Amino acid sequence: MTAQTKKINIIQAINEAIAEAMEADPKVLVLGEDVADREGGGVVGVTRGLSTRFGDERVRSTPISEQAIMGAAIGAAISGFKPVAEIMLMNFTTVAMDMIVNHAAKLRFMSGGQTGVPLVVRMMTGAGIASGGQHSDFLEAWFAHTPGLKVVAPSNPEDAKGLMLSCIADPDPCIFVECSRAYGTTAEVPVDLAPIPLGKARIDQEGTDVTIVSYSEIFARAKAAAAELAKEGVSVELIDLRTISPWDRETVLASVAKTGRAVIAHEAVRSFGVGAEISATIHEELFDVLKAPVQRLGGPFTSVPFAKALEDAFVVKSSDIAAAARATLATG
Amino acid sequence: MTAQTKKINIIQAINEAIAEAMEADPKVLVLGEDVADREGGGVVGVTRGLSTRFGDERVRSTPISEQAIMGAAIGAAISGFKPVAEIMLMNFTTVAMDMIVNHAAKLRFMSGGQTGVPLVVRMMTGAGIASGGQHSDFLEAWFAHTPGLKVVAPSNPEDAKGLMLSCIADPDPCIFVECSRAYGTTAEVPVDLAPIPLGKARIDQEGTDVTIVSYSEIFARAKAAAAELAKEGVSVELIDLRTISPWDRETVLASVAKTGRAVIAHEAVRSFGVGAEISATIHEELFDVLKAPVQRLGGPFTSVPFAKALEDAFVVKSSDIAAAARATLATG
Amino acid sequence: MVSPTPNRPVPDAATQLDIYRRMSTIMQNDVASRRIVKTGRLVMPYYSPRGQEVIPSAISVNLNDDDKICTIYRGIHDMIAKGVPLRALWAEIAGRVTGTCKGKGGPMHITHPASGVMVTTGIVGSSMPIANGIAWAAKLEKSERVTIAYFGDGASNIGAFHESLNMASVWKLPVIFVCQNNGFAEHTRYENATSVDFISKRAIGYGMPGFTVDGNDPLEMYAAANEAVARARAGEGPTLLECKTFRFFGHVFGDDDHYMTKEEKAAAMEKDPVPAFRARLIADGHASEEQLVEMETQIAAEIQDAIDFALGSEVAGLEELTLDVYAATGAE
Amino acid sequence: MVSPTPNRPVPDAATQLDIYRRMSTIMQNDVASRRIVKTGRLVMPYYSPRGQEVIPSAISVNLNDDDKICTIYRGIHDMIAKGVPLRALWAEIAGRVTGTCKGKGGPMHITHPASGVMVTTGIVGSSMPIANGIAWAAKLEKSERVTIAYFGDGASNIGAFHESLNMASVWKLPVIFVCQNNGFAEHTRYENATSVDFISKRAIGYGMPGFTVDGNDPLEMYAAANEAVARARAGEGPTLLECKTFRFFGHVFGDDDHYMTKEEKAAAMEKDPVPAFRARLIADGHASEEQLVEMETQIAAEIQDAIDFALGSEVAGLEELTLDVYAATGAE
Ligand SMILES: Cc1ncc(C[n+]2csc(CCOP(=O)(O)OP(=O)(O)O)c2C)c(N)n1
Ligand SMILES: Cc1ncc(C[n+]2csc(CCOP(=O)(O)OP(=O)(O)O)c2C)c(N)n1
Ligand SMILES: [Mg+2]
Ligand SMILES: [Mg+2]
Repeated sequence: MTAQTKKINIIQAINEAIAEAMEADPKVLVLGEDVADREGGGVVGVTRGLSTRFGDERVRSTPISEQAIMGAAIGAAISGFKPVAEIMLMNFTTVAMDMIVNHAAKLRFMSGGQTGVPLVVRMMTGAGIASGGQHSDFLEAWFAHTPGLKVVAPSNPEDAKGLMLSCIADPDPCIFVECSRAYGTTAEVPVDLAPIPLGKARIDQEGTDVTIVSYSEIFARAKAAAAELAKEGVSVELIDLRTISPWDRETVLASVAKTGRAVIAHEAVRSFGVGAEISATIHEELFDVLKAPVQRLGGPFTSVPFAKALEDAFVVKSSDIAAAARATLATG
Repeated sequence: MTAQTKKINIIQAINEAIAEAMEADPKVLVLGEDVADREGGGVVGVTRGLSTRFGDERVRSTPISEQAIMGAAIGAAISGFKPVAEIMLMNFTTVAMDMIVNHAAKLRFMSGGQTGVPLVVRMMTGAGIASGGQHSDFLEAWFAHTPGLKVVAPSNPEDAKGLMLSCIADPDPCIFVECSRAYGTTAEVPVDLAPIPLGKARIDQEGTDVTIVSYSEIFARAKAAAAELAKEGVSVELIDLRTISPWDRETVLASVAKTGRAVIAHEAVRSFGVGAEISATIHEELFDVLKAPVQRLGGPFTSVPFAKALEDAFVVKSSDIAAAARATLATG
Repeated sequence: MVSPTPNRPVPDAATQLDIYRRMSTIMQNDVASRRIVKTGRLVMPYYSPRGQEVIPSAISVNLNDDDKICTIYRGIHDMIAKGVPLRALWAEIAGRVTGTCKGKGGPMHITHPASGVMVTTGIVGSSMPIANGIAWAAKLEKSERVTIAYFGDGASNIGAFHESLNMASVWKLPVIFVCQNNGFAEHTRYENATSVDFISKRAIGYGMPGFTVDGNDPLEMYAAANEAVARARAGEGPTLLECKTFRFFGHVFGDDDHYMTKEEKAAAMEKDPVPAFRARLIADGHASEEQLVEMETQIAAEIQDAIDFALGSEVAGLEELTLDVYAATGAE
Repeated sequence: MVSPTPNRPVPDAATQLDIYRRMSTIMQNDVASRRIVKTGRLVMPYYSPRGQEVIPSAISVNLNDDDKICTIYRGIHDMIAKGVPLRALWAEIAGRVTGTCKGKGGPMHITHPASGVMVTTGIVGSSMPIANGIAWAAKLEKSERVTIAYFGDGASNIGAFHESLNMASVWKLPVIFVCQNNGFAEHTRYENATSVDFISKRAIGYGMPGFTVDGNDPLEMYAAANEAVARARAGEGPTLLECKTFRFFGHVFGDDDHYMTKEEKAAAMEKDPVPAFRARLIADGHASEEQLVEMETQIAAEIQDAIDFALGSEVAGLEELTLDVYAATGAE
């Protein structure tokens, strides 16, 4: 009894999730720059069709005013709505950090539980589209360091849809990170996909020699590395973290307890990145079990450059991940 | 031949550093809300006397407009000035993150080295003064994760003065974090103190059993813990990191290579905090040398609460640090 | 500036008494607060609203229980006028578990949705974007609910003000932006930070009605508020009200007022709106001395009861530190 | 809106030709850029300035070499008009080491202090706060330098606009805020995001002169700019110029223009300012057809030379990836 599936990309997956949520719950709203159909349904079309289907009141294009966008979302959220706000690119969260960090994240706590803030902030990012230094940063570590927020970064259409469904249903503010390089990735996704729980990683492939942990588009590179390593006879346990905060310590630790070796890879700058928390935790929890130090991969300590060759060099490659795995296998 | 000293607190130390820099270099400027003497010379008086001494053009009180403050500082900096900007409290950087992260941090790189941004952003923070959730956060991990910025957090008057002198002289943007609880800390400081180099930690006390790394006001708590531990016969090597980015890997790693054990403590929320980077690095670099997992201490994953008992419980205590040291000594 | 229409609404005697009752409560509450802070029985930064009693009192008599407000650190008068129960208010200020927010928010973050206080923020300007969202929710629900965003003159210079007024106007939101212009932002005089003689003129830039009102005159305030509320309920969109007033006790209680002359302060305090309105009520035959004394005595008793209740209440247990971070408890 | 004084300055024939030369360069450069992007020989998001040639051309003839500008992603016309050498410009766009920024900034971040281009930003609104700082520097140096902040109509709705205009007015900075109002922000029509009929009206809220100018009319633009520059040089502070124009090729080149009607677009393009001014120059006897053809031919050759230079240049070596992060190289 196989579920019916449909081949969709990540753009369509997120679009479907929001549409299904809007259909099921009249409290779900969408707002952001150019999100309505009159303005094209989003710069890459993630929200296309929604305003036509659910009306211009529930799907609102906004002025270029990210503080006002987040404020409107927060105000609506504490009033019982479930807004899905778009901040076009992750770097633009920098003009709305007060709303996100001092308000969305804290209002439940500061009110002693009276005002929950059930909203989703969607944003795209990633190097590789020749946009240069101000449009490409992965800043998920900032949000993961912020109590009160949840942080999600899917790598494929099924997760994108299932996690978005969960984020919209979640009673707390969720940061939903979309990698522009991955938007076109297609896959067969069950038509009646259930929400995928937040905080649960996905073991993409079981293995015994080394655990590779990744998320967002870099996960595809980790998977390519795993394939490469398989040819060399290395059995990789491949984990897609999916949720960065709260991250799935149990799954990751159980895997590394088994393999004794770990590699973590993300696009964000390596220093003080998400990998640091995961690496530190693995070392702290599995001190006696680890066979070699955890290998952490991330962007070099620099801005994302424009020139193609430099931009490509900025992003962790599957060969880097494979090399790190080999390095850990060569020690201990 | 002992240098002449003067007993000053951290407020005075920073004030003296800025005054000396302004005296020596007419390009040094000060701006921020209420920083001029007409407005009281800063909410806690850090910039008191400067406008009277150096004039209202070089020391400017501003509207409540943090983006404009940082923009003015950046524009002046790329024009050859050296502004010392005050963002009153660290949480208020959230309304100016675009200027700090997308501009101050990146302009040198994005211009291919043409426009350096020699500025200092001062800010205070810290729990313990009953200000609640929006005035107390330590967010240094965000800035440390941002290539192009340097991040400094002194624990005592001498460091505060010497590091501020270096920050002002530095050709790149420096985030200077002041803990309000520590402002009143006094010490004898050499009258003609030389700048203290950025990126160099200070070994406050040599020891052989365990390394404790800390910074800002928590350093005092680490020191108290070391004193406590000394009574138990534990020899602590106590390191004040002083600069968080770039952090002094050499000094920390050399110390832990010697002691084989480490505890890291800061006020910021533990998860995805600065301690994660340091812990991960120590484990990665000293895998075979470490006798026990690194102990990381930081705030619980929550907002800073108002009620006194809860607020006190939020901040890492010297007893927590001592307990962590004992825990690491009990293993391995 | 433009002032309200000539045939403006006048409150009847009962409404005038209601305004006075709220004013007197605010004033007496302030006296008690200052006493209790001065004697050190409660520790908190106290932003006295003394002198600004008229504004929220004359506004609130135009509001229903289900109308909402967002206010700021200097907002206890706004809360009292809107009807937050004094017991819960005092208990919050005292950091007790019986407080509006279980003592976790504190004076700067009081929330009490039951009486319409949705957000109290410590970030200058941030009441406005969130108020928009609350107003948007009312509009979506086709309710006649009105939302008030309270803020100060200094806040009119921050970006959030601009984004909020623009969005509210474009979206025709039922929100009223109430600027309590007390002539100072911390220690900065209005004209040293603000580029326009009347903040209400900024309404022109948003195609929005804007008025400057004598914030010490209950009848003028009532009329302006009444019209703005009517406009909002009729779906005609937002209004900007600039209410001129004065804060008697500086920025934060303890302030030394060095930034103004003694004469200036004395002159402003001579216009104390509370005794003035009291006298006017008697002169106009709306109340007798006895009646007012009785009312005031009853208020005094209520305040004393609230204080006793607060100080007799328990503080929150340490488990509260990580509760309410997320709906499903705040686990790390 | 208010328009400039009646006895407004008129450019002499040489100046008019100079304006045209800049306009023609911008237009021809745009034709070449679109060709090269369309054929895929260069890969970048291209924000065509076609249709907006007049604005920076008529402004720049009023500027000296040491006057400064801050511009935005759609700013290549501003750069060309200000005198950035075409070779370095093209090389930057092509990501070559001979580019203004060694190819590291790219089209969205071109910096060329030698010709006064201090910042090109990809963040909406962020040219303004930094322009203030550059103007502040000029003021501190008692220089007569003027700074121009270019931005779009959409940017007039973001917080940075507000903070910048207010601070510039309070500080009487020699800065000119030039809003190139092309009627659209990405796909959002002016009136769907902006609450006032003329952006220049917002100047009222900052006690600043503000004018709406026909941005397609070189003589009107010249006069308005000339007066604003004179005001700035005389120490009389900032000006807001709203320059009405139209962008011929949508937001980013490739855009499908679905958000406007064909007729609307055709009507706007009929007002093409380049051929119109060309005809006028001839009609007014300021130039002959031959003269203009010769000029245009020479410009065409210069552009071709620049393209050849760029495409013949080397790309930066990978070591550049971490250079220029800090003055002393960017080490991790
Ligand atoms: C973004 C931000 N910047 C600075 C501050 C510090 N601060 C707190 S209150 C205040 C003055 C606000 O003045 P005004 O808006 O006039 O309100 P008032 O206190 O006079 O009621 C300042 C600068 C802050 N809380 N938030
Ligand atoms: C803070 C921020 N928000 C959103 C964007 C995405 N964005 C880039 S250009 C643009 C439209 C800007 O319109 P306008 O200011 O009118 O300038 P134009 O492109 O028409 O020249 C938007 C929304 C951005 N770059 N920065
Ligand atoms: Mg004020
Ligand atoms: Mg535009």
